[in-house]
Amino acid sequence: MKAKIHVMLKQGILDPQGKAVEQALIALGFRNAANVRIGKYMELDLDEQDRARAEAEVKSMCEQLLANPIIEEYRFDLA
Amino acid sequence: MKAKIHVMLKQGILDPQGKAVEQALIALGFRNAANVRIGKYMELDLDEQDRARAEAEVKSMCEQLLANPIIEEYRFDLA
Amino acid sequence: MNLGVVVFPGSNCDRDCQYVFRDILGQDVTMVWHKERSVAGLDAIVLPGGFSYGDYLRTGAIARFSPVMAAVKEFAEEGGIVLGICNGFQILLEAGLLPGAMLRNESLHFVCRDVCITVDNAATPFTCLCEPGQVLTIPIAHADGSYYADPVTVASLKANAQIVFRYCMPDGRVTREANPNGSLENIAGICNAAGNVLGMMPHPERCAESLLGHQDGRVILASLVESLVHQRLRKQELLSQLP
Amino acid sequence: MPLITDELIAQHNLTREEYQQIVTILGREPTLTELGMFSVMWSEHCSYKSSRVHLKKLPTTGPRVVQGPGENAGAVDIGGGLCLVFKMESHNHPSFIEPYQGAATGVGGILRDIFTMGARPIALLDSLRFGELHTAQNRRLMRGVVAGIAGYGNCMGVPTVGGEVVFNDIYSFNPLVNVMCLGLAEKDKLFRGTAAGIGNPVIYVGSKTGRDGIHGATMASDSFDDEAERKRPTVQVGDPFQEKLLLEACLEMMAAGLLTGIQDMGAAGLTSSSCEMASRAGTGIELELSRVPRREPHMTPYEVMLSESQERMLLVAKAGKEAECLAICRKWDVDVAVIGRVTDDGILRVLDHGAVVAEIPAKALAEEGPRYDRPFAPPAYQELLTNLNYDIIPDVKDANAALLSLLESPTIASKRWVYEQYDHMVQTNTVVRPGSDAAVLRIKGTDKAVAATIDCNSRYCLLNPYEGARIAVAEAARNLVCSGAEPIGLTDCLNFGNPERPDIMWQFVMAVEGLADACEALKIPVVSGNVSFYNETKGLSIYPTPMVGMVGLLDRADRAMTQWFKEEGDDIILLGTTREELGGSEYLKILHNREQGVPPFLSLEAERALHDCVLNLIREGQVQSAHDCSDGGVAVALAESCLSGPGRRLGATVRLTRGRLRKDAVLFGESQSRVLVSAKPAHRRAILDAAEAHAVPAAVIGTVGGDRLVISLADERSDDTVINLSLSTLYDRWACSLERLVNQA
Ligand SMILES: Nc1ncnc2c1ncn2[C@@H]1O[C@H](COP(=O)(O)OP(=O)(O)O)[C@@H](O)[C@H]1O
Ligand SMILES: [Mg+2]
Repeated sequence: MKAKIHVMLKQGILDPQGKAVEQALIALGFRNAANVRIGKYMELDLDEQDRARAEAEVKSMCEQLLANPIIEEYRFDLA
Repeated sequence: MKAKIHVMLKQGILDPQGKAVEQALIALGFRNAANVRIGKYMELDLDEQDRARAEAEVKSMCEQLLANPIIEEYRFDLA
Repeated sequence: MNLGVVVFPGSNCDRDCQYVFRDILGQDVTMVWHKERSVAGLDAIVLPGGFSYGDYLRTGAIARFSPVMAAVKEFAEEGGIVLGICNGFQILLEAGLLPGAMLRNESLHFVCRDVCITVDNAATPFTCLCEPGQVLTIPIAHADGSYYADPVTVASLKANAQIVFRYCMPDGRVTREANPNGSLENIAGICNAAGNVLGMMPHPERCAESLLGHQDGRVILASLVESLVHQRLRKQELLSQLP
Repeated sequence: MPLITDELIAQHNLTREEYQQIVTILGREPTLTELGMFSVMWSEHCSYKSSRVHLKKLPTTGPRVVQGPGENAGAVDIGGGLCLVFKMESHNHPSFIEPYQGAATGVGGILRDIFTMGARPIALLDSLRFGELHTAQNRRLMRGVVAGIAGYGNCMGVPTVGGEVVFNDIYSFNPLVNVMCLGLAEKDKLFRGTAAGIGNPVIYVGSKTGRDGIHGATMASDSFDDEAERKRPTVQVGDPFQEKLLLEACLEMMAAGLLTGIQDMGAAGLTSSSCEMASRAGTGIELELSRVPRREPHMTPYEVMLSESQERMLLVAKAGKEAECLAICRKWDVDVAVIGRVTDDGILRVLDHGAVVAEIPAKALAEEGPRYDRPFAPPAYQELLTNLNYDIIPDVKDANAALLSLLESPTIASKRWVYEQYDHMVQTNTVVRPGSDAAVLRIKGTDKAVAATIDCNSRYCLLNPYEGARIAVAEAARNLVCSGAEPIGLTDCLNFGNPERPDIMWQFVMAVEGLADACEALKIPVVSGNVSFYNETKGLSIYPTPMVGMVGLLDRADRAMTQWFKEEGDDIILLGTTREELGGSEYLKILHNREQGVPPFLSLEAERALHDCVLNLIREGQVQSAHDCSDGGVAVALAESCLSGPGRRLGATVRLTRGRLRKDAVLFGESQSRVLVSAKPAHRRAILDAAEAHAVPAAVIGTVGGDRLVISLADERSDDTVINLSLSTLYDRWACSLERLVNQA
């Protein structure tokens, strides 16, 4: 199975990257861009057929390593 | 409209971050994880109703700023 | 000579470059704010190290859109001498003034230490006082210094002798062990096809005085100044030959 | 208007009595916003309520002192119209919760304390304490903290030139992250955090305000427990790029003469900056919160006043200069807003769309908080710690193995893995880089240089907090002296457990007295500092850790000295006396798993004599290297002098006289006031004479050269070679150990 994981800063937490990119976009003339937020995207292959087990495993990966639960939130799809 | 943009290193370009995460996952006991790849995920709001125009605009953002075509590829969805 | 040092928001080696050219090499230095649109009156331009725009997104990605960069591009196209150090190199890549791109260091860490580089091309305006193959000890300080270009580009860099500096062992051997960041072909610095634009990851301005340990960087900076003197003489000569 | 309940008071970490004091000051019940403001300002972190009575003992004056404690940072005169501004701060709790951001924002905070004074930051140092690297959690903490310091400092273009990293499991659940910053300013252009000039505009500059770190100050005044989880959302994210712009904008406004006062918004944010500025000037401030730039919608006055969003400054401009301030801020793309003005009534008055939400005498908030002279008494276990019967500890058999074990123990091993992640050369002043006894930075435009170091052996402080603190001062000064610098000023960061416990308070009181006595004797003024209490988790306190940051001055930068051997054939000379002192040593911990005994004896007179002697030798160009003997004793100091140089490594052949002492004490004991120097043989006579003139014991113990370290021990009967190791073996253990430990799977 393939897991596709998105990790974003939680709402309300300062996103300096997003802010800098937003300003750059506006300076470039993309004046109708707003609320830019930047996160991480990860893909990985999982050698596991059982969907429920795969789900549990990816959840555990996110919580232990891929996301920092203190400032980030994550979501993932399996395919 | 909301644009959701994924930027990944091109296939064939070494992704040391992906490799490091993969090794860390395996060390944590996730032995069936493989081919970890890490990219960027960006979201932004676009004050634009016309889908075609929005698409052209986001494409142009990606090509000018958000991705570096020498090393990265991008895709995006509008919603 | 009048050298322009561009100050981007987040530049942090701008004053170091000013100091070395002005106080150590005795040249005039003009600090050029990134919002300026002209570089008129400058003999050469230095893009200094640092974290322009925080290096958020990608190193050099946002700085390349600073108003001054259009003028820098024009200056370079007319043969003006442009030196990009570290973040300056990354900006030159993003701006397309030099080919290729910069990736994260293989170690994923920022690395600050002395390395050795060999002068592969001693016939550029930046290396004219070096011997071919000379080994220089010089500091690096970056997190994104792994140079990448596609094979075609790399072949043409080699064919045109555009690879100016490569990481090497103290005895000059170019080995994998000598490579501090995973850079292709151990590339530490490249120039454009015309030879007037150089980007390099190591910091020559940090080792131009014996007080700071060693002064191998000085030969690079002095080469640049020497080249400007020659360029001016040549111009005067050409002018005098005009009817 | 919410009723102030007992529960609400407890949630704000205020006692019943403290609350009564608030009611008395106001003459009424506080509003919720006021309660929040009092709670942060009267927290241990901001009010120093448990420490203030003791800190008074520290000597804070001296001919070079330009600014002592009480401002954002201290300053000492270095001549030529210049002064060195410096301070150290802790960010322990945030770094445990989120190591990268916690450490990064710690760097951001101390940088602001320095440029607030009108000084351009020229260097950072960091002193770190972690649990041993055998757990994944400790490795993760260390990686995160180091990356966070690097991420922030490197981006700011301020070199991180020195520091300390010490490992002990006592820090596993409460690591220490202390960061010191040095800045340079013209002496008569120092800025202070005062709100002077009635009617002057109060201006907010920097990042927008979000709901970050609300209650960060009270968190730093509370121990960890299982509720740490609940407190997590208070973590702040740093934006070093924003801070760099803020730095440049502030320095430009100062240089243009637009400001009368300035203060960073650190702990307790807008509340502390406004009330402290008003209080220092004896004025009042009126703020209109609707003008504060915000990142999030629907923030209450309570949240705006208590937010600890990073990268913000509060300025008081000269009347009529608003427009110029605004223009400079716009040039640097930093947010700016005039949010209030200075008043004459001594009141901090907070309005929200014109309605008063808080009205408190500024002095009451900033200075009239509770003061406690808390009870203190030595703990019952203290005697168990110091009583150690050496008869049950066999003398060393295999000194080669013992030396290698010490060299690869992470506390002694090379810290290259750490400092190579820090840009330590930016600003092109770093004459002596990390890896020697102290960092040395030249001062451009002069012949001078300054040196800086941080030191503290917390095991000594556990065994005897008074002696441990004295040794910390002596060792820091010795490190400066070995670099050729005369010590001129000190900052401290006092990391302790819960001050409400008499045993912890006893450690604190003893340590402060030790600092005071040592500073007095060595004539080094304390000009700034910080106290971090409540460093305990589930009742387990850290070792008392009074970190000492010290700065020194060299008249000539080109006379800066380093610790490594320079030339084959040089004499090796040991200055000072070796006693049989193994108590609290790294050797006992690593080889015998004991953290016990009496810390080494320290005579401050002997220490001063040593400093005078070594400084003289260095100034007269008579020595080629100088290295302080500390953790691991003479054997480790010798190995470090062989291995740590940037060029070719040089071996040594050494003969130590043993007398009646144990072998391990001679090799690895940590007797104080000792320095290892190397010198050309031609200077031998002069050095020995100088030592005698200063009443410093001196012995030529060997010669530099070869590719081995060979040490023999001699007594009346025998002369045995006890250590004989190749430099490559030594180097591998010492140089690569930390990296191996951090990266183990
Ligand atoms: N242990 C100490 N020794 C000397 N001075 C101290 C000590 N602790 C705090 N101070 C001084 O008290 C003042 C308040 O410190 P602090 O609250 O840490 O400053 P800030 O508000 O910048 O965080 C500072 O001037 C500081 O130098
Ligand atoms: Mg402060």
